[in-house]
Amino acid sequence: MQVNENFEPVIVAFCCNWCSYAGADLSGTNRLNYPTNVKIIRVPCSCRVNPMFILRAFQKGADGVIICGCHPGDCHYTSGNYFTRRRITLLYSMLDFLGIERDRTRLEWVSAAEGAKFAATMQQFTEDVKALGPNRRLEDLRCRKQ
Amino acid sequence: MQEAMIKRAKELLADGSVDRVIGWKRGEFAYDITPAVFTSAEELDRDFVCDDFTAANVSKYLVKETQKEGKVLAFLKPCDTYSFNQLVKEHRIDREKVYVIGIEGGPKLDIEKIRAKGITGILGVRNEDYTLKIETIYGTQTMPFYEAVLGKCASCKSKKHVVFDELIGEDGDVLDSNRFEMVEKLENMTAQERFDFWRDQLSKCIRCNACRNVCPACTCENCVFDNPKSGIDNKAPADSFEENMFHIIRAFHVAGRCTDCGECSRVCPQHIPLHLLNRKFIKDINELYGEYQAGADTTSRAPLTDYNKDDCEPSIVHERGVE
Amino acid sequence: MQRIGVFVCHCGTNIAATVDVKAVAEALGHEPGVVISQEYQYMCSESGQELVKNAIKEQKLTGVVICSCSPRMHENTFRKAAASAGLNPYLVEIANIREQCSWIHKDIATATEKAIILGRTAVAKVHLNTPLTSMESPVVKRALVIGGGIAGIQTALDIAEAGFDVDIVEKNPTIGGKMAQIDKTFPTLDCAACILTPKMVEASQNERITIHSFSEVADVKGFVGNFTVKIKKKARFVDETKCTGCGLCTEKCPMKKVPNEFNMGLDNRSAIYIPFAQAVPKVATIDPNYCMMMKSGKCGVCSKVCSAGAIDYKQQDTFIEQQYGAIVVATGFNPIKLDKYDEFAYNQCPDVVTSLELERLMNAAGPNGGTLLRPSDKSHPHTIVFVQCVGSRCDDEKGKPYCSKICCMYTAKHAMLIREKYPDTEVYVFYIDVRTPGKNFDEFYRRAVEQYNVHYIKGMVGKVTPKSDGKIDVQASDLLAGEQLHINADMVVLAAAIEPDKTARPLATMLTTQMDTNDFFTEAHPKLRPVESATAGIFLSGACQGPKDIPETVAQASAAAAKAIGLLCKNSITCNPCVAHSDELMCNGCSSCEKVCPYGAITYVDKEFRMPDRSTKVRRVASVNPAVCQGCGACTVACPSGAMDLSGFSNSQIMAEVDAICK
Amino acid sequence: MNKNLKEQVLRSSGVNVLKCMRCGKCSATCPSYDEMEYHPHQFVYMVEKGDIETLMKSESIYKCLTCFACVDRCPRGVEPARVVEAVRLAAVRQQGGNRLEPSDIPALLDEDLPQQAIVTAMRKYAK
Repeated sequence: MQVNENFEPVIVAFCCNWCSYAGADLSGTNRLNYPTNVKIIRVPCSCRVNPMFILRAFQKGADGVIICGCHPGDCHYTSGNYFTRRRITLLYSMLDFLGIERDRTRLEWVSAAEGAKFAATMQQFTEDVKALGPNRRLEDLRCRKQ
Repeated sequence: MQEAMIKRAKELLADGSVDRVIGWKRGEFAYDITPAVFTSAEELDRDFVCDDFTAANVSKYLVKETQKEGKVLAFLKPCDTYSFNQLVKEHRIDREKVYVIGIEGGPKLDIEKIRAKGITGILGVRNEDYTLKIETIYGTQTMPFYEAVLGKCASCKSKKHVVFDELIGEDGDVLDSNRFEMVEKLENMTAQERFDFWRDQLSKCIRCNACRNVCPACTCENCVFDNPKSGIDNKAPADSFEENMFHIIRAFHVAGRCTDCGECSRVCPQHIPLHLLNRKFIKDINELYGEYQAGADTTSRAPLTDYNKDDCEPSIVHERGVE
Repeated sequence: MQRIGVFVCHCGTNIAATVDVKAVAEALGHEPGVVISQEYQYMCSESGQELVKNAIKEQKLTGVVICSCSPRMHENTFRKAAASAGLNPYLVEIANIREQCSWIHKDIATATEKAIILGRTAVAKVHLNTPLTSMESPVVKRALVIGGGIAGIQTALDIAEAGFDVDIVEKNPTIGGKMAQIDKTFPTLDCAACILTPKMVEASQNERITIHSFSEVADVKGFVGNFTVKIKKKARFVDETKCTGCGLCTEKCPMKKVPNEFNMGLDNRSAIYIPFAQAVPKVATIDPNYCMMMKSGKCGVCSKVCSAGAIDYKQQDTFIEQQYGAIVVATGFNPIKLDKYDEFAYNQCPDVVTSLELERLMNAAGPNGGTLLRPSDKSHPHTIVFVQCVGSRCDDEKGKPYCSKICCMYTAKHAMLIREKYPDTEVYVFYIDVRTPGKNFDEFYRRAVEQYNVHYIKGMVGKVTPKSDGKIDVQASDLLAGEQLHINADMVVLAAAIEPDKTARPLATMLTTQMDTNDFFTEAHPKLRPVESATAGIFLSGACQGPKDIPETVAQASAAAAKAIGLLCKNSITCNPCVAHSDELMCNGCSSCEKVCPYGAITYVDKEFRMPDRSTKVRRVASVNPAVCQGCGACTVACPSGAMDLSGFSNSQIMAEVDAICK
Repeated sequence: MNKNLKEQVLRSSGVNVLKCMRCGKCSATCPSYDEMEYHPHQFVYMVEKGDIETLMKSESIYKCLTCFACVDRCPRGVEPARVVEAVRLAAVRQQGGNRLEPSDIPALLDEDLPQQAIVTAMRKYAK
């Protein structure tokens, strides 16, 4: 695959309102830089993230999807992230089975206090996706940007 | 066995224990068999059939049948009983309205495998001591029975009836099957090879929806692919939707609920091995969350509506994967 | 046709310095459905809000997008503004272009581009927003206070004062907590017991307060206004209702070799015990690990001497369940274990003690009756060395990264008290910094230096070595003099760091509240909501939220009480309308959603449907109780047919956001 | 202040001197304290200031036993001994900076001196 130096991946981050979105806000409050590629979608809980959303993002041309939630045991809704963990593990395993690059998907637990972790995670994830190059395996050609 | 089944069905219809019978009837050709509902002794005598081609899983039809008045007699093969149980668990079938007679299972035959031998103009098929005698318009031909067995029967997981009101014939055991062999083989390929394999297979999809329509786990009142509100509705084959969305979402929707009855691959006119997607989920669930067989009972929690505090993280996909 | 208004905030220069707000407003003005797109200095200001309100009225807006700070900050402000202009508050969406854009990016071009995408995403979502109306849910007029230290007692007293019933759950046999163990309090040097015990008595006598001592919270269900809490009353083997607290059993008990927790293990108690004279409730408790009757079945002395017949060796743990409208957490702190600090010889030498142990050694009710004696040989110490910051301000796994806050002051107090009582004793305090921000605090510290001649030395103790003559060699640096000192000491007192109680972590999980990495409870806002947790109806009192001294703890306890009272005063609270709902026509009744609902908000009903052929069909369908649902959305993903959806975060809304980002 | 030298010392020691909270526990714990002109906490502080040449000229860099007591006990994980070592390396790596020449060794030998000590000394004091 040709490596495009100027490739700027589109990264969709689903963040739960209580921990990870607050963590993202904290990294802003602390002025911790991470790449502009990351765009956050606020969801009440990581368990709101339907696998359909992830596939949809890839189909529409996202190059990486990351889901962030409260640490296991700290879910604002008690158990939401435990369900997330099972669903997403199975989905990621299936995507892997279908030959989709593993580094395009990620799940990370980020608490409201972990602004630094949020920034570092996004930095790393963006780099990983950048290294993979554009998502060609799951996108819908009709959605491709010119 | 067919005679015993017809006899018993007539008895139950006659004494009013059941109002309808669900089984199979012959179509235009001997191998062209379809599930059917019978309401009288005459219909049973005329059309009811149970032979080497009655592979269809009738449990899904009971969703609609039990919404009607009266009681239904259903003949269920061992694999069908799992689907039946799963539907009972999901409140899709009213157990009270069904009288289940467990019958012996396969192996059933795959007409495509017979045709693949170059045999055409088929009129009828007989199994004589595990050699198939195939009557054709060009005369009688033979082939070994096991070479014509359906894929789903070749990797049969269980000969045990998990639910029945009575049995005709013997009950069997859960088998030590080799059903994950192909999944493992794929897992051991490189990502590019897997991608190529699936692109090759899934791009054949013509979106006939047969897999969905036959699947006993796909009994939604309104399928997400037909529902404009779902945001992923799509009725006709379009670009990469089948490869990238349809089959993944369908497999995910039945994950933890699929009993591995194998109907999806049996009915696929394009011969896409769709059951491998379901088996991948089953294998992952067994390995990551403990052995689970959907439909084995009606009370246990499905793996995706359950959790353990020390479940593995999705990063396990990185850790255990090849390449 | 949608008529959407976009309002881009400069937030002074907070946004405008790195995002070209004019370009954002201009670009978003071209998005479909947008009829007005403006920017303004401070959108959250009165005049900024006025701008939004006027636009809603003049332009007949059907949706509003505010590009500003985090929705966690001002979502409510703008929702209220919209409501006052006649627009349903849930037709407002916030694009976070401050915390998630201008503050983290430096390049104006890329930050502006991102801000436009974030704004576009919000516009795409608001297209699909629907008006939502909040439900009301009743409030149970009773509060639970977890922890019976000074924080819990003060909170309970204040809530009871306001006329509400309060239950205190305390894991120890008596309330009182750490303050009961303290001798004197800074900076006034009044006796801790003299000011605490009246409050303990007041709590026990207040008819609105129920004290569950020797009890633990076992389970918490429900939500703000309506928590159901299961309390485990641990078996104390003494019938609380019969015991008069006469103490005869504790005198007669033959097993007297049990380390006394109240005196930090510096002396012993009996197997049946009352922790201290002023304990509340004044009821004996049998320690089954030491009681000979419980261990071998031979003894029964306490049972024989108890005239009230209160002893019950067969007593079992019992559980009670109670509804509460509000919960206040006051689980407090403990000094850390010093096992990992070999250099201070805490485990080798009995004369190296922690500050809390020193409190007991100096207390009149302590092991020495108030005379300060060395634990090893009961001799009078002539040289005492205090070491500050033991385990505090550490960047390693041995200690805690934070300042424990109270040590500087209590050490000054100890030093002063010792010099006052025993003028022949030399007192050295090794400090890194002396931190005394507080009313009359620095004056207090200066008195220790100037009036009492305590030797404050800037530097740290490197090694404590017990010597064969019973003395202790303290090797330390004096950074100002530039020398390494050796002090021949009689006692060493370590100011051990404090940490949250170990029960706090599992409790936080039960309460679904957040904690920081040090296991302190996280407040809803570090500045503006310091006594509330992020979980509605859960309040924080005292050191469970961070290191605090007594006045601060009491202040926070009363603040938490005020917040709890504010909640209990309401007859009902407005529920979050962003809850799940099921489309009956699509629901299969499969029960998947019910299994993942943490609140039991989903039930099933058999419903009759008219079919296209005019026949009717009865089907089992899910029904969500909107007052119970908290809107997590777990059910929406569990639902195979997509019948379950979440208002405010619907499938189509989230997918529209995905599309807008990927466009 | 010599910026290059400071950077060299910081890099070769791998120590973040800014983590120091100036408690002096390193110097309190140091067994060579009285032998040293500059003490462990001063090393950290002076490296932070960039005053490294002074340290390089001082005998103190050869008095550190590299016992790592300061490393073990530093509450902030600063690792002063590594700073001392880095300054010493900067010194011995200069031209003619070797503290010990192989020709010095015979004079230093005595019967009780373990072989390993000689090897260690060579490693520590010469490039």
